[in-house]
Amino acid sequence: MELIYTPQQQDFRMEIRDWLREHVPTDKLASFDTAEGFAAHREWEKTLASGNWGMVTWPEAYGGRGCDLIEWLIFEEEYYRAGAPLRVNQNGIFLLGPTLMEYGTPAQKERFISAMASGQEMWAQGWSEPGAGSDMAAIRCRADRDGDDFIINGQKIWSTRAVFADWVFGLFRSDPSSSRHHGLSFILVPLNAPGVTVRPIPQLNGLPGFAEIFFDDVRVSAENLIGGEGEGWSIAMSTAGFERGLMLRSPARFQQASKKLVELYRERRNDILDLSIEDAVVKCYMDAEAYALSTYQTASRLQQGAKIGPESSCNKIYWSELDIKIHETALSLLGAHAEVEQSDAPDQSVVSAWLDGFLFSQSGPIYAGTNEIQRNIIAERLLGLPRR
Amino acid sequence: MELIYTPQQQDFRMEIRDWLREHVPTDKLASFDTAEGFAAHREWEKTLASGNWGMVTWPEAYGGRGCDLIEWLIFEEEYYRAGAPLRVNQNGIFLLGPTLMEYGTPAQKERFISAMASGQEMWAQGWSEPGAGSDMAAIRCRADRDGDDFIINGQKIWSTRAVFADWVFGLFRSDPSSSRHHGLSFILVPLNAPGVTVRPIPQLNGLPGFAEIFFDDVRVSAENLIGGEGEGWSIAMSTAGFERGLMLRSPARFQQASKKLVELYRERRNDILDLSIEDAVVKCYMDAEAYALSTYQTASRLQQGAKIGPESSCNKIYWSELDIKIHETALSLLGAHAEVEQSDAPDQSVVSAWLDGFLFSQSGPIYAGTNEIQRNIIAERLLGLPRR
Amino acid sequence: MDFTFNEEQYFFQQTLKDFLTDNVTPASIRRRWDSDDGFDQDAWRSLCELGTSATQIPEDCGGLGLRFDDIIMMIQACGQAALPEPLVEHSFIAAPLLAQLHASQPSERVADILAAMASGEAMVLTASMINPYVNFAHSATHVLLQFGDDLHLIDSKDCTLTHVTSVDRSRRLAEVKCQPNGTTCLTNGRLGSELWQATLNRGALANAAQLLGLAETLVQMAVKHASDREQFGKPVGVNQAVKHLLADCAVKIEFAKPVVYRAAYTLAVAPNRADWAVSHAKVSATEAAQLAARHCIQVFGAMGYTWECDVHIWAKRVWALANEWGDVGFHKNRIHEWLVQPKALLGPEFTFGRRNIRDVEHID
Amino acid sequence: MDFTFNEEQYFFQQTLKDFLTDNVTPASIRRRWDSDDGFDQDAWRSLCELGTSATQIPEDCGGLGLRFDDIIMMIQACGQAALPEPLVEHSFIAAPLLAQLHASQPSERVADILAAMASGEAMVLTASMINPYVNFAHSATHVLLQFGDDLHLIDSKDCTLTHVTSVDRSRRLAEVKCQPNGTTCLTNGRLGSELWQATLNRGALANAAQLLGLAETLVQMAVKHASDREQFGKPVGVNQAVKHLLADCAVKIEFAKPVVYRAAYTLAVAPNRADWAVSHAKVSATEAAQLAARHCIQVFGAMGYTWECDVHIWAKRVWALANEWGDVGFHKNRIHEWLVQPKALLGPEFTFGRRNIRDVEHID
Repeated sequence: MELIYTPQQQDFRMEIRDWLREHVPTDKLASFDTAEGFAAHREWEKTLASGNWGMVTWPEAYGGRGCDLIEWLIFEEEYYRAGAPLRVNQNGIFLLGPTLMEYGTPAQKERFISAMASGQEMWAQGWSEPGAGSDMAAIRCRADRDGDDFIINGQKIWSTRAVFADWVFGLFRSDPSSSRHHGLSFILVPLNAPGVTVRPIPQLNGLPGFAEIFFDDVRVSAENLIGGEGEGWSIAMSTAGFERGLMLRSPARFQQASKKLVELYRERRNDILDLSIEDAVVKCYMDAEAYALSTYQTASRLQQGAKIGPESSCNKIYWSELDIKIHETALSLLGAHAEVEQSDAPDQSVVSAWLDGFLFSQSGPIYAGTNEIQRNIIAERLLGLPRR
Repeated sequence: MELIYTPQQQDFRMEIRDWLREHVPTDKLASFDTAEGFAAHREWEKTLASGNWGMVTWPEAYGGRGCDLIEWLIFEEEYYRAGAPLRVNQNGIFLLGPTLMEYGTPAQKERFISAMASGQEMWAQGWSEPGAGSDMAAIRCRADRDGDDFIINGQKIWSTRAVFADWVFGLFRSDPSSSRHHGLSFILVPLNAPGVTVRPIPQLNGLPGFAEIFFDDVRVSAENLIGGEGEGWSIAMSTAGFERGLMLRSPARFQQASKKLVELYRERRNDILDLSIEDAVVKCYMDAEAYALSTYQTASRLQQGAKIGPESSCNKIYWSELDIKIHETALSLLGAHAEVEQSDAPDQSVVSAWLDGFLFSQSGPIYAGTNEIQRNIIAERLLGLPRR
Repeated sequence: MDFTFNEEQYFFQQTLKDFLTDNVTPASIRRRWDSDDGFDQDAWRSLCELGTSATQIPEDCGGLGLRFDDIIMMIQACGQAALPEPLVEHSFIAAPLLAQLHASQPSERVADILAAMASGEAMVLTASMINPYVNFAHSATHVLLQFGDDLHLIDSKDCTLTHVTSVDRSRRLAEVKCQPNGTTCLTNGRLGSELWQATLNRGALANAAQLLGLAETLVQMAVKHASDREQFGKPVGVNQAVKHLLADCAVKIEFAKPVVYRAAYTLAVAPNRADWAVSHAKVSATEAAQLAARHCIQVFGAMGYTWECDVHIWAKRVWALANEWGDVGFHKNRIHEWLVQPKALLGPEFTFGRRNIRDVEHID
Repeated sequence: MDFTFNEEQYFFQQTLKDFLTDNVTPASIRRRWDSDDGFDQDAWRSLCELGTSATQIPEDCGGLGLRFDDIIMMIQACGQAALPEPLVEHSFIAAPLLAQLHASQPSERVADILAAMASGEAMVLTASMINPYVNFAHSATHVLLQFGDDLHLIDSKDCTLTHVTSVDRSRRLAEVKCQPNGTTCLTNGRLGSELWQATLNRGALANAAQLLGLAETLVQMAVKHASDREQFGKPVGVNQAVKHLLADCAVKIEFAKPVVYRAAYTLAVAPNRADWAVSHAKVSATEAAQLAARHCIQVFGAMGYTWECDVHIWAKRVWALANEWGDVGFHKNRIHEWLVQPKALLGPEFTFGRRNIRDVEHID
């Protein structure tokens, strides 16, 4: 155990810090759930890529820097410290990217990873279907083999970023006689293909953060099949592991939010506040730090060859509840002003950011497997309680 | 709605207050889970009965005063205000008493209720069996009909007060071919009958608050059968309704405890305390009062002819969690002294009382149907969610 | 001692509830969101015709002269329906403020405005210093303005409004600026102070009752969804985790109700001694409603996070009303201040206050 | 940057764990409860022979000279087993206090007592002003007494003990009174103050690590019970409610672990800058253990409430250790005081402190 960065790691931090200081846009970009904001965030991805900061853990050949996980954490810390824009391509870089790295052919890696890292192609995910939310194996969307192509028919829902993205990845039933998690294939589909219709679904804040995608005889090349036909389930599970696991919500995000919460608290602590507010502020700061420490521990273990296990379900519960707690506490501090989404007041951007963050935090315990499902997983796989 | 006591109710309050002032023992009695304490509490029951205060809601013919539920609440308020001893015969007066009142024959009422109200006979309850805790219908203890008698064989467990009590009431399987909640009978058994063995079970504080009871060819008269043979389940459910419902934990108990908590807090609030303590103290006081208000509301409704429904499950959860919260908060206020059970310190009796109350509070979410089971009942019967 | 409502009180509630069920649907609320002023004139007119605006107005001014505990369940019904129009603000906050003034210091001017409020001719809202914004100020004919202890009645055309956007699209908030002067002043000093104190309590309790109603509807919606929606071949509501999420809400709601009703009674019979009861109600109802919003969204899953699903109509109202007329911190602090006073009368015998107990030794 | 333990550290833990599993069973703990002094001499001797008492003692005094992060998992193992003997107090609190003194101000007297501690010949306990009682003072040969900033080494036969009964029968508490004087004083002033500050932190962290271990065993016991015990024809553990009770404990434990380990590292490398890390550890581990105690009793049902069931051996230890070496309030307040300082270095880049960051502009 040595909880100190090496000189190389410290140099690396300073390199990012300097680069971000020069490149992070001074004005906050519009939400990437608007057309304008999406375009601005796409530009930002390209800027990041121009400095080879698109995805630092990837090999240099794919536009990365071959960093290890500790360096990735340092990158994230500096990224949030700098207030840099959210990553519009997180479906690509955090979910599909690692999947391709593990299961993609050299040609697929060449084709897709570079375009992802360079900010050229933005990705949506296509897991859920109407009637199959938490029950991901109940997939009915079909991909029928036709020579070197698949013909896709059906519907996906809750597809994040699909409104403005270029591609979607997801699971499709390639064996029509199969059921549940058998006979599924992991396929990449361009959203501009003939037969694809995207219907935006506005979320709590009114912006179309996800969409329904309708596939009507959509023809895609079998070159877009990841792994073998019918192997989609296990590949998707590994992707979902990434999602729940280390990379989806880097601790720096919550540390930065809890730092801002402490600052807000310092400003307002002489007002009449909820009697529980001191406790809540302390708890939020502690918990954000605990999440960071836990991630460093996991990263250290993985660097020594360990694998992520069911403890990743603990992560999902922890950060999603922490995120709600941080934002609830901030709204308590804002009192009667907390409900205001827009106004001409000088500090409105602070209020709006907390309110929007609060709305977004509501989705945390739901997506990427509800927290109820995570608790089942923890009880059964981590603790060993009987399934039924 | 008129939330003010009538002059008669105010007179009644003053009458109790005066009587209790004269009669409540100045020294705290030893725990009724000791032989000495049980005897002292039995004496106290007799003293209460001598003033016709044994169970004020019962008809005068049975030693009561024919009071309504509001008067009962007033009685309880004064009782806890006076710091009078806990009711050692609560199984009798709060559970069996109302059951006999509804299902007993005139002879049974005559025989048992008066002896109960007069403090002559103390009661234990016999619901659970080994292997049938929350699953009360899995009863195997047999009562085989033999002419005018039943022959009882089997075992009961978690029988509160059974170590020193005179009688036990419970459910027995009178139809050997029956299963689950069919074929059960509600029978009263004297604990001094030949063939009865009582094995004390010490609880968290080391005292035998409950017991196992072994029945080995115990012969009891069929006169001790309450209701019809095989009707035990529905009678017991009604008794359990009383238990969960209005009378088991009168609000005054928690109001008195939360008052003491506020006093402890006032003494210690200049110390370094948990940041959440102010909030917890306020919450405990509010919740105890809310429980009182809810009980007055229910009592008013019942006086107008309504019946207790599944909302009694809400009560059970509410008071048991409140009780834990009150005592946890008190222990927080006591800090490093909280763990001391005995010492020669002058304020030790205060510490001991909080500690013992804390230990006892641990049982609240478990007995009379665990809080998990109560939540199922609320979800299914009060809210109407599907059973399976 | 009787803690039940009478038939008449239930009848008032049911009449309003029936009207709201038929007329204020999620679809009609969304139509208001898309309109400029967010206000449905027809609904407002019907609500006034129903007599709701007259309930708190004295009989000699053309009203029904009901007590606050008579109408508390009507406010709850407004919450259940998530009614956008400021009926609560007009009928149950502004009207009793003027009625209380009229009782202490009768005047023709106040009698006239009360009569106009009863008929719906005037729409009066309250600008208390505890709230930074007034909801639907642009639809009002008059504003009752707090200025220190002063109470001013100001024609709305003399007000300057600065609009802000609430997270709850049903609410149309504005900062209200105007020039109070001698002619606009209705009263001041000790009476003014008392009136505003009672108004803060009525406002807080009115929000508490609405929050209770909002919570009830949220749980109902979640129960219906969990009974209908299937996952893994069964309704999601068979899962114990889902059951317990909603059972926890039910417990909070059940125990917030009597607290809200007790506060309504206290406001009716002893408006100057209602602080504790009202703050208790606001805290309990807010916590119940916030839990219901959270758990209801959770039960709905991804759908609960969408604009299309009606859950957020209720959830956002919860988040907004929680902080109006004093947030939870304000109200908890009032209770805390009282509890730490050595002269506070605590204990089981004081549930309904000292006037019920003859031999109180301490005087507060 | 490496947040893992090495093989040697795992080996130390495993060795102790194996010994405790074989020798400190619930039955043997109950035998101690029934004995006068509550102390198992054989177990103590074996633990010393195992080298546990020597781990924190400098090599030049016959010890192993290990760091606090080397032995933190051994303390956790003591918690897992609910070990009654004061191994933690002797080996991991008193010994490093003297070792730290010896490093700053070497003396033969301290070297001798350290050597005697390593061999188990002496048993030394700490009487810090933050704790009202000393556990197992009657079994000690010496007591390290805090008197202001002074550090005194006092022969136990010069101490007067007033015994009190703990809720946890494994603990044998006494108030310790004695007359410190010039000859008993080992050091004072600034060094004394630093030593006691570091000792408070070691004590708090040692309790945190034990609480973590206690929590782990409680959850294991509950899992086993829920898997074995049948109700309604199925193991009770198939119920989602039971699963989620225990899953919530697991989450708390998983996230308390790295916090405890980080604090151990900080105490090892920068004992004077460890307040924040230690307080964080004490709060997190206490909350995890208290939840585990509550939920474990709940899962056991009525059995969990009995003296016969072993759950309370662990649960009562949790309730006792929670308040020793500073209760949750003390530690939360330390964190709060730090957070409100404008110069506190907050934010993601400061997880491991400022010495890791080159361009810190503020100085604390």
